[in-house]
Amino acid sequence: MATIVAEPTGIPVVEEHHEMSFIRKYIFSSDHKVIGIQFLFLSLFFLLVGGLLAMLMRWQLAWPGRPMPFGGLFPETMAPDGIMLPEFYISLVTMHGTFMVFFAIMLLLVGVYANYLIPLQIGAPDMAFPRLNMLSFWTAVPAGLIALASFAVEGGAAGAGWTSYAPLSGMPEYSGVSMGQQMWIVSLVLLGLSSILGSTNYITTVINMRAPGMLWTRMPLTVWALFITAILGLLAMPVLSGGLIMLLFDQTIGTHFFLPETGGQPLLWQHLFWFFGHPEVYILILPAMGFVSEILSAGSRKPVFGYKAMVGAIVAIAFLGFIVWGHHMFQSGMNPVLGTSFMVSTMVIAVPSAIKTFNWMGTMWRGNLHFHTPMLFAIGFVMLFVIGGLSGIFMASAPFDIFIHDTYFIVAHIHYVLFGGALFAIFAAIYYWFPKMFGRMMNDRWGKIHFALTFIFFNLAFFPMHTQGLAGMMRRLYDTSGYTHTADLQGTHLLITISAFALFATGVIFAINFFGSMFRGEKAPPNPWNATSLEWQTPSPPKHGNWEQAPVVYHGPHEYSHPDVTDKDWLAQNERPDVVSPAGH
Amino acid sequence: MEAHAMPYYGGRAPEKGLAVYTQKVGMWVFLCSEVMFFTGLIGSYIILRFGASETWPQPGEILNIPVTAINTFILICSSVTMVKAFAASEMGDKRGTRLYTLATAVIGAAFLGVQIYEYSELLGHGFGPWSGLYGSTFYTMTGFHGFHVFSGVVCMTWATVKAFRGGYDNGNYQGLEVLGLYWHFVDLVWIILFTIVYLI
Amino acid sequence: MDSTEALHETAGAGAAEAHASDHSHPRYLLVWLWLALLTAAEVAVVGFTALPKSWIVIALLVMAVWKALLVALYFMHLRFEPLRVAVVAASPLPLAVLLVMVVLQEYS
Amino acid sequence: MNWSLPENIATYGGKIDALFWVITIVTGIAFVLVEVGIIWFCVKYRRREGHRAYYTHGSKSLEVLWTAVPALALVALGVYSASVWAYIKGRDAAPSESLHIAVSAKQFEWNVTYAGADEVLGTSDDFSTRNQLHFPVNRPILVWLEAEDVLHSFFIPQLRVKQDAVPGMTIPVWFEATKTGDYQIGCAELCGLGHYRMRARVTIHEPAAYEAWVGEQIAARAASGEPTVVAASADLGNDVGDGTGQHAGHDHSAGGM
Ligand code: HEA
Ligand code: HEA
Ligand code: CUA
Ligand SMILES: [Cu+2]
Repeated sequence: MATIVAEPTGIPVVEEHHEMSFIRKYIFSSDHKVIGIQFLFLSLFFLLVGGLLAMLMRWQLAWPGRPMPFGGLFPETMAPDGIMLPEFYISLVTMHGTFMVFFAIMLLLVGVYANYLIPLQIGAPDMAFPRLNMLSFWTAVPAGLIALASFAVEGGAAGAGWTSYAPLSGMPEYSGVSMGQQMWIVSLVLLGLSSILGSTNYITTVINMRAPGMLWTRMPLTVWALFITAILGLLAMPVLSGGLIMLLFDQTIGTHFFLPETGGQPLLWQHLFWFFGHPEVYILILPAMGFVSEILSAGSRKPVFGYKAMVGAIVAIAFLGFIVWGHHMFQSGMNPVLGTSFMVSTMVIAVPSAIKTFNWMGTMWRGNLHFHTPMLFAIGFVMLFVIGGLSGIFMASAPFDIFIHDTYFIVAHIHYVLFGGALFAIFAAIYYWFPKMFGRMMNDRWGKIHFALTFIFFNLAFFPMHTQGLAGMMRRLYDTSGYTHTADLQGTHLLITISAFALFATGVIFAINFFGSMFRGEKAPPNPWNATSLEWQTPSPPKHGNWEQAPVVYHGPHEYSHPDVTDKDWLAQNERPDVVSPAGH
Repeated sequence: MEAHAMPYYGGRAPEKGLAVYTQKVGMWVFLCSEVMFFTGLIGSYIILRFGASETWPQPGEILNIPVTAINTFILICSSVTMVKAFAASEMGDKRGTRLYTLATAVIGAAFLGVQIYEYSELLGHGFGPWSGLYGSTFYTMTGFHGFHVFSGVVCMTWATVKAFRGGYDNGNYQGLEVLGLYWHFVDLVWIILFTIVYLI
Repeated sequence: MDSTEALHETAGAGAAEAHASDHSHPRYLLVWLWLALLTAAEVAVVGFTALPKSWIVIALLVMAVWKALLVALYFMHLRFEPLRVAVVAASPLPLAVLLVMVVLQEYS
Repeated sequence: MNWSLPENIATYGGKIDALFWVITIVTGIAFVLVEVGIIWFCVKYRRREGHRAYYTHGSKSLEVLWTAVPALALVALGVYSASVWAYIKGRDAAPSESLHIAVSAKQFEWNVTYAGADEVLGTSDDFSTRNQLHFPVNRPILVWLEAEDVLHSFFIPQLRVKQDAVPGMTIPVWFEATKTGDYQIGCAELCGLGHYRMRARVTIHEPAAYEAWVGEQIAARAASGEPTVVAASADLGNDVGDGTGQHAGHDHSAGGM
């Protein structure tokens, strides 16, 4: 290849659009960037809610039966005299899982970044169906509000775990919760609808709206990950919706799908739930893996190691993700022969994750590592996801799962993959794309402090849960001190709780940095990280319609340190390999 | 209808994708998710029925096969008028477009009418969703299918109005084609339901 | 709305669209006839034959799939679309079969 | 802090614990490799002025290597686990000379039915206890597990046994203790607000002591003319109920789904 002279194309000359009303522009907007930012605020709010619920749980676990600070604010039905009731604890666990999985992490990964990044990274002016996109956001809002409101109704919020196993979830007589359980279902049906509409949009957009030259093999790994994630959502979500509707009917109109009295099958609910649920946990990690690949590559100033293998691994994880759901049911009374086959497929699914892990290391190898905040969080992601993934191997082994199923070992796994994994990648992504979204940089020093403290307190809070699990401590226990084999673990609980409070405090640091930078941050250049993908070749923030003149793509997505480019260490995807003729205006 | 087509790209076509227009891709993608939704419901029916096969009622014992057979025929007819409406629009036959869209909406509504009649008869005989697994699965599956037909009828009514205002004239057939995909899919689901719920 | 206009339009060049059918639509009425006949045959098999149950079930399933294919291939034009569209359309079916077949193993 | 598994008193516990150590070693190697590698790279390749990263898109041979090695390790782990799984939870895994006991879980208690002197469940000399499980050491025990209302899970950590109890199903679970003593059954599946306190006492007797205990129970029952229900001692916080805990004939298969 001849020497490449950089000639950026596609930075639009901005023409002022006629004024839109505030409502059309920021509330009922159909611009994918606005919708992405709306999702960002919504999901951070639910992250905060989920975090607050976790703090209440941790209080009870460390000091069972001791009145909570501000406990007087709670009504008699939750915490008389500030002392938490068992039923309230169960609602907290359930809603903590629900908010975190469905409303915080899923919306952060997919709602925010699929909306914001897909059109920008493939060079499209907007989504394929902008108004459908708006509808998708405005279905997610009431879904979240209904879930939140369920704390206020009689009987309290749902109390059957985020997995809502029947018959406990199907019969108010058993759980003491009726309205709350129904609101939980309605909320998730709405969220499922929102997610299906969104997925339809993302898939169509990626298939049909890529800019000229944006071949499948030139898509940034983020787009690949979001595309495959959308397929998972599209095919898994409706199965949950179907199951939820049957569960709702069991509660309300007297059907008996999951209630054994007249031949219903409790295990059917578990099969339906996990047929959705396992792909769901990959929905919660694949986009994170995409962000991390991209940020690691930019931070290391190197192309992603083994791009094709990375794409193949994403596809393989998605495909295998549909055939492993039974590993959540090893001890459920499922046919043990099925247990064997699910165990083997679960083992196999770790292989593509191994490919990804080693390719990330390959990307860092012989790089020129810039430790800015997004890079730190991305490296943190790899270090912590691996721990969570490896603990998954213990559970994947069905005979050992006999012992650790439904113990804190699982809780440790959940948080290593979802917090250490997904949430770390989300922090990386927020720091990385914040300048594009808001036109200002986030404070890097406070970002690094946030990273360091989060990394430390995260491990202090969740690593000890492995040992609690190995000691046999069960999950979803209001008070763990009553069992002889775990009675001496109260000290560990204390350590965890204090670290969890500190962890929440690091969230506050982040929040201050986030809002502070939005108004006071340093003005961001179009491409602060010297990155290659298309979104960086527009102003920060990009204007309505994204491009004045459509970008044309000439290169792969992560071309850093190309030997033929000598004046800088990156090559934007839309830089022409020569300057024979300037792109026509 | 041709959203964000060529002009935007200043003459250079975007990457080819599925080689059909965007709305059609979107509808097919959406239908994939509908397939999984009905898989959840129909699959549960199959699974529950296998577990209780001795107690399952014989075909025709509770449900009225002749009435439903006629209703099936009605739905098939609506699919024909739907596809005719699309064909008319594509060939520029304005009168045909209008007539066939109207017919589709009306026939679809007729299907719903028969289904409501069927439900009221069954409920009158004390067979409701609370009547064991058979009742639970029957009402849930046919109810959600009916809900899909209902949504279709609403859209078709809107499409009829649009057709009479000339919205599908001059080669502007995509809207009807995409709506048709949905309509035929709902018909297709009914074909499966009719067989496994009523006949087997 | 008047017929001359309609005739005129028929000759018009909407055909420049990349639509494979090139205005030669399949014979929808023939498909309709088949669907009607198959439905009648289904009812007949259940109501008026004394075949063993398993035969009836097989016959019914064959006819249902047949009808479904007619709708998908002709009314939904899958026969005339690029192969990739058909691949997208068929993609959830393996998952659907998998879910049902696996859960049915609970009874074995 | 307690860093490892609790005491093991099950005959097959050794197999499970061995599996634990094997997985710990395999994943431990992967863990060290990755974490040390990352930290080392962070130090070695940190940004240096004027330095340029090495331009590469990957390496076929390396990628094949790090796909194949984990794949082999994982498949081996899968095959190894499968044999242990079949031994413990397989459909006909329970040894034929097992002592049969029926356990029925309900919110929030464990009802246990013993076969009595004839060692056959479903006969007239059956008797029940509440929130206490007695059985002899060194003899395989086959528990027929049921639930009356919602899901529960039968968990005895030291016996390395855990099995969900599902309403509508009767699920066989077997184990064999190698040691006498007092332990606890915990409920490991969320079953409502009392989930955290749904526990029962496990007493593992010498065979002779078990016989004696059974004899006492039968005698007590004969004296009162009623099916005997023995409640756990008050420290479990449960009052004495009236459940008869009679379990009709157990067909020896997991019914339902
Ligand atoms: C983002 C979410 C996420 C991700 C990515 C994963 C990933 C994995 N999970 Fe996890 N899982 C959850 C979220 C997730 N999980 C949640 C929320 C639950 C609990 C649900 C509930 O009950 O509430 C759960 C529960 C759960 C169970 C059920 C446990 C039980 O209830 O008894 C099992 C069992 O097999 C399991 C296994 C795995 C495996 C094998 C992986 C694998 O994909 C991991 C693969 C990764 C690696 C292995 C690391 C990298 C690889 C290498 C460094 C190569 C070398 C490795 C070897 C040679 C071993 N998970
Ligand atoms: C992504 C998922 C996620 C995340 C991030 C967390 C975060 C935390 N979780 Fe969560 N947890 C789950 C998912 C998650 N959890 C799930 C699925 C379950 C299973 C539920 C079930 O069993 O049904 C579970 C269960 C669970 C348990 C087990 C309860 C039991 O079984 O009895 C415990 C116990 O300690 C716990 C604790 C915590 C703590 C202390 C945090 C802390 O990390 C929280 C720290 C606080 C924050 C992360 C918030 C900081 C953010 C801000 C301050 C917002 C900034 C806002 C703006 C800028 C606007 N969790
Ligand atoms: Cu019973 Cu938990
Ligand atoms: Cu899983």
